[in-house]
Amino acid sequence: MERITEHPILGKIKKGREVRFTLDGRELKGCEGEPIAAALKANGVMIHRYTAKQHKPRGIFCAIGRCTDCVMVVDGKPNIRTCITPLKEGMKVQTQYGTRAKAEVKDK
Amino acid sequence: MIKANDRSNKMAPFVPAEDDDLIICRCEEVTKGEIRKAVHEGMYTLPEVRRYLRCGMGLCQGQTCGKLVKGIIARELGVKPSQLEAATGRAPMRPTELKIMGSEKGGA
Amino acid sequence: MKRYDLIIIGAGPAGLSAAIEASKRGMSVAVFDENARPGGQLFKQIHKFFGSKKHKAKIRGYKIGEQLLQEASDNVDVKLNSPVIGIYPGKEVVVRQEDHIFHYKADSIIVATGASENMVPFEGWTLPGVIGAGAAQTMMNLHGVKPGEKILMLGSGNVGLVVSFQLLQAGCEVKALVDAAPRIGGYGVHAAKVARCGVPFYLSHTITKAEGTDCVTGAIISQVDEHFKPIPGTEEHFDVDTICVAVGLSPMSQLLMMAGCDMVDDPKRGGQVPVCGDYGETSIPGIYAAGDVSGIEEASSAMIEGRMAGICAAQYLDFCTEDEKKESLKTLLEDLDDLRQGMFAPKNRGKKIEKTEEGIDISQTLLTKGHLTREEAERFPGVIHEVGVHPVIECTQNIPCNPCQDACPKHCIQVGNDITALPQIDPDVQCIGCGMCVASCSGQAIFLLNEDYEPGFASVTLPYEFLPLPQKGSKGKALDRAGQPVCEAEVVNVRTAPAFDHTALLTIKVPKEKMMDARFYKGLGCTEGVEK
Amino acid sequence: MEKAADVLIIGSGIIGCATAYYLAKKGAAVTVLEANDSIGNGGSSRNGGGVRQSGRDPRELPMVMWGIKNLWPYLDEELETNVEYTQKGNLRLGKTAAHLKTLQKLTDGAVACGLDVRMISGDEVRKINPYLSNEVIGASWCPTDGHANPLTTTLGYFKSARRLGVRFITGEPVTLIKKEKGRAHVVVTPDGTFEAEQILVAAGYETRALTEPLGIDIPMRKKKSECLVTEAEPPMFEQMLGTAEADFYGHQTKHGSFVFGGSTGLEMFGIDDGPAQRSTSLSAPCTCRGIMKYFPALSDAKIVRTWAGWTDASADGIPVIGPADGVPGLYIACGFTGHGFGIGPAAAYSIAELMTGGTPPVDMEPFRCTRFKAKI
Repeated sequence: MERITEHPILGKIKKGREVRFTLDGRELKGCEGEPIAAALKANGVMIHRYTAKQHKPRGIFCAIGRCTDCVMVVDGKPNIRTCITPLKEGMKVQTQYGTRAKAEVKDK
Repeated sequence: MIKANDRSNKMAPFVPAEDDDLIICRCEEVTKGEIRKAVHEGMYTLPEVRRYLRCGMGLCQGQTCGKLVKGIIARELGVKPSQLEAATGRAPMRPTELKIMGSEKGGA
Repeated sequence: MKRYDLIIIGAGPAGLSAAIEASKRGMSVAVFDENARPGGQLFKQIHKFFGSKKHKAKIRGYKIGEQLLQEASDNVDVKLNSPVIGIYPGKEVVVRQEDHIFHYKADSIIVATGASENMVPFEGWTLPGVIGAGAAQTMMNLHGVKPGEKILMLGSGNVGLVVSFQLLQAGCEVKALVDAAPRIGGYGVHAAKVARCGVPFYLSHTITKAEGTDCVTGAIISQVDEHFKPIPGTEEHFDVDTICVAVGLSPMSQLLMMAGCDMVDDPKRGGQVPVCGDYGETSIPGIYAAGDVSGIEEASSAMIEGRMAGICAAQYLDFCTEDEKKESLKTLLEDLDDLRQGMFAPKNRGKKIEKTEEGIDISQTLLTKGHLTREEAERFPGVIHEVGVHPVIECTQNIPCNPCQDACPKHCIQVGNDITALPQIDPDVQCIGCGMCVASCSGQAIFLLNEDYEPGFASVTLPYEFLPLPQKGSKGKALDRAGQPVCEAEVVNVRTAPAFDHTALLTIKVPKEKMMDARFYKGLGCTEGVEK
Repeated sequence: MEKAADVLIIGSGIIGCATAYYLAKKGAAVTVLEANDSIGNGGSSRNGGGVRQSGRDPRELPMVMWGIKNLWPYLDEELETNVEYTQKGNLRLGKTAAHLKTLQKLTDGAVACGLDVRMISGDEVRKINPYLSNEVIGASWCPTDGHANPLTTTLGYFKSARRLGVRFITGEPVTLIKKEKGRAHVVVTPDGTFEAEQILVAAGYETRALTEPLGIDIPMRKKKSECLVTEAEPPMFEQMLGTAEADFYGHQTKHGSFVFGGSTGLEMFGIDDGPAQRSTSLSAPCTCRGIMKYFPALSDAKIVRTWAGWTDASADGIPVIGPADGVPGLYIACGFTGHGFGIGPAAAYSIAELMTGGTPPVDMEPFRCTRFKAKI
């Protein structure tokens, strides 16, 4: 729904093949090689993490790997900048709470 | 650099402001009020405020908040932001995993 | 340890240009860039550039990027996904590549790391949905994902204006463009493109709150007083899911600081910059800075600065003679100087300019609402009335740009040697209505009027860069410069051509008395942009 | 321009700030002059944060032990600052028999001074810190050691001293100390002169150039030390760590980040880049490899910052603290040799006692500036 299929200047947007990945155990689809953040956005996901001190939600902010706001737990590793990390088939993406994934959230 | 260097200078007393709760450093969740208060406690330079409050010391290393913090300090001191020393540029410019940093190629 | 004559950090317009010049002169050059693709910000720039032919004017940014890459590909080693970790003593550059760090040494270094976006804090600014304007560009123009559906844009500089237009092109709704300044900061022509799509401009306004718990669900803006303080009681709510922040750029100069270059905080150049000579020479011999990292300007300037730094590095290491360097730099400096003229020149930053160089009063409506009024338009030299078809050029500020002059096969448009001059129309030359000028104008400020299209009717030909493209014969509304419907309109011609480069030419028929109002077209039952 | 004070302190590191604080508490009028634009910009804001007794020279043990017992636990309250003091012990790790021998020797010396420190086995080490690799075969364990945040500690002393009326002037490099009627009395800066009854030089290596013209030369040299810090990680362990080989030392901060320092072995031969204190390209990778040998679990932790600082390495490895013998009115505190942070509060407290005619809590004799003698 959020994807641009045809653009007046850029024409058809070239994307990688469709792959599946999970967010907190929920299966989602994205395009291979696009940033994880783009795939999440295309799936309508806004919240990437909750902060350590105030437990406030954060999402995409700079989209070029500088602000580090969009970090998540990816394949078990925390603080991964999702805006510059390419999506791969079968990736396990988890919302980050402070410095880690929520213990209760079980990934499939 | 500024010659607002006599730290015993009497500054107007700290007056709480409506927007003191605003987050300035997004990574370390440091507020505007905390920064203003630190200046009133004698922290007149960007390095001191950073060291005292950790603002700009998080994952992004102040890439987003550096200019904002400088502006707040300058306003409290009544000087121009350009008169204040900037934060030092330090390696690594992007967060780098220990195992990667420890794996040198082409080294001496 | 691998050694190069020259290491360039950043493969954007400045870095690639520097690499081209240096390698041309026989230097071994490596370019490191942290991104997955080269070109820096060029690949997000889908609008046509300003300037003159030598500045690659009227070519879209991403195509300039492709051209640069083409030019660089033969001799330059561009290493992508390679963030530079630091510059150490002895011109040592440490780079992360895949899962290792590599030590490189160079006899000269050009830092062309560009800029990062400024931010402004307000209540709720950490909510998901508040994003940088650059982030919006990255999402939609590189990754093909809409940053949001309903957007509030903060900032009326060129970035805010250009990105607003791009958001519209991507099919998003831009609900408002807000800036605390009393006047629009960017080019009037960029503002006018956005305004005629119906985006309201709120100057002297600031955002006071981003609403929402988990993500942005709305925004509140307030009018500000002369001290930029919100005036109570002036709050206005907008139903938006995304707030885009475009409040300027700062040089990304940390590497130069780390290298030990003398730095200065220069607000006119956007912040912390190296102390530099005319050609980017820093305080450390053999280390140069080029592009936004040495002062925020347009990409066109960055390309020239890059070339200059590349030539200087070549001469520094004796890959070319002092005379050759002087010769090349002279031309480049002139090219750069051309771009640094006009009312938006770096030297005029912050100045309030009331009249054009020609002595014409600048439109106040343009500066506050983003568009000219019909009456104001009439006083500019590009706006004329003639029998039959003729161009109307609503170019009212001195900006460095002249493609319209070259575009007309009949040479009926003149800008002259000073490329910031306002274009004039030669009334003695008969316009053939080819539309080349309309498509060539990077500001989309040229329209063709046929004042005698049919009895009682005139036709207006306008540039159109949205999907779906209206069909010939379809009917809708003509919109005025503020995006308000003025009359019924029928599309009587739709022209596309490779030479127009994705700018379609829409000719609409409107009642003659509305020909000086109708500047945009909206089909029935669909909004501008991508069909939802 | 003559500016008078009871005491002038040159240097605003932890020693300068803390001495100013303790002197002001006793009612002295104190002025602190700092050459840099920022307070505590030298080693005090660049060290690894160890507050440790084990591994130290027996001569300085009584002082640091007194500080850990009497000052550190109360600093948060005293300075109204979160200094993040954590007293959860220090593990000094060994991987070879030679390491264990080194550690045993240090331990024996410390035990003789009354410190609770003992040698433990590899398994015992991993009971205390389960993340350590099996390469570790033993360690010295001192449960009363710990770590703190050097940045907030130094600035906390500054803040509190300032609140008590101490005058701090930054960007004020001292060029000369002058005697008047046989006493050190006047301090000269490019901006003017300052007068005081007593002068304390606590300027790290730069102390040497200031006291030498008065006939006091402290044998020491500048040695670069480098550190790094990671992103915040979930809490893993609370101890301070070091190694027999000194290939790394560090701890996890309350914030979650890990601060580690290390040595390449080339420190004594680096280029003197003056006040720039630039990192070298070799240090961080070397420290990373050091860390990973002991903590494989940290290999994915991301480093966010590296930095360097000068230490003032004295000829015999312990500081000079006390009166400048033969120059009335002049006091010296320098040569802390890279381990001045943990001992800093106690050292400052002791100097403040000395300068106000009180009795320092420990014997100050080992720190006299006249102790350096030729070996034959």
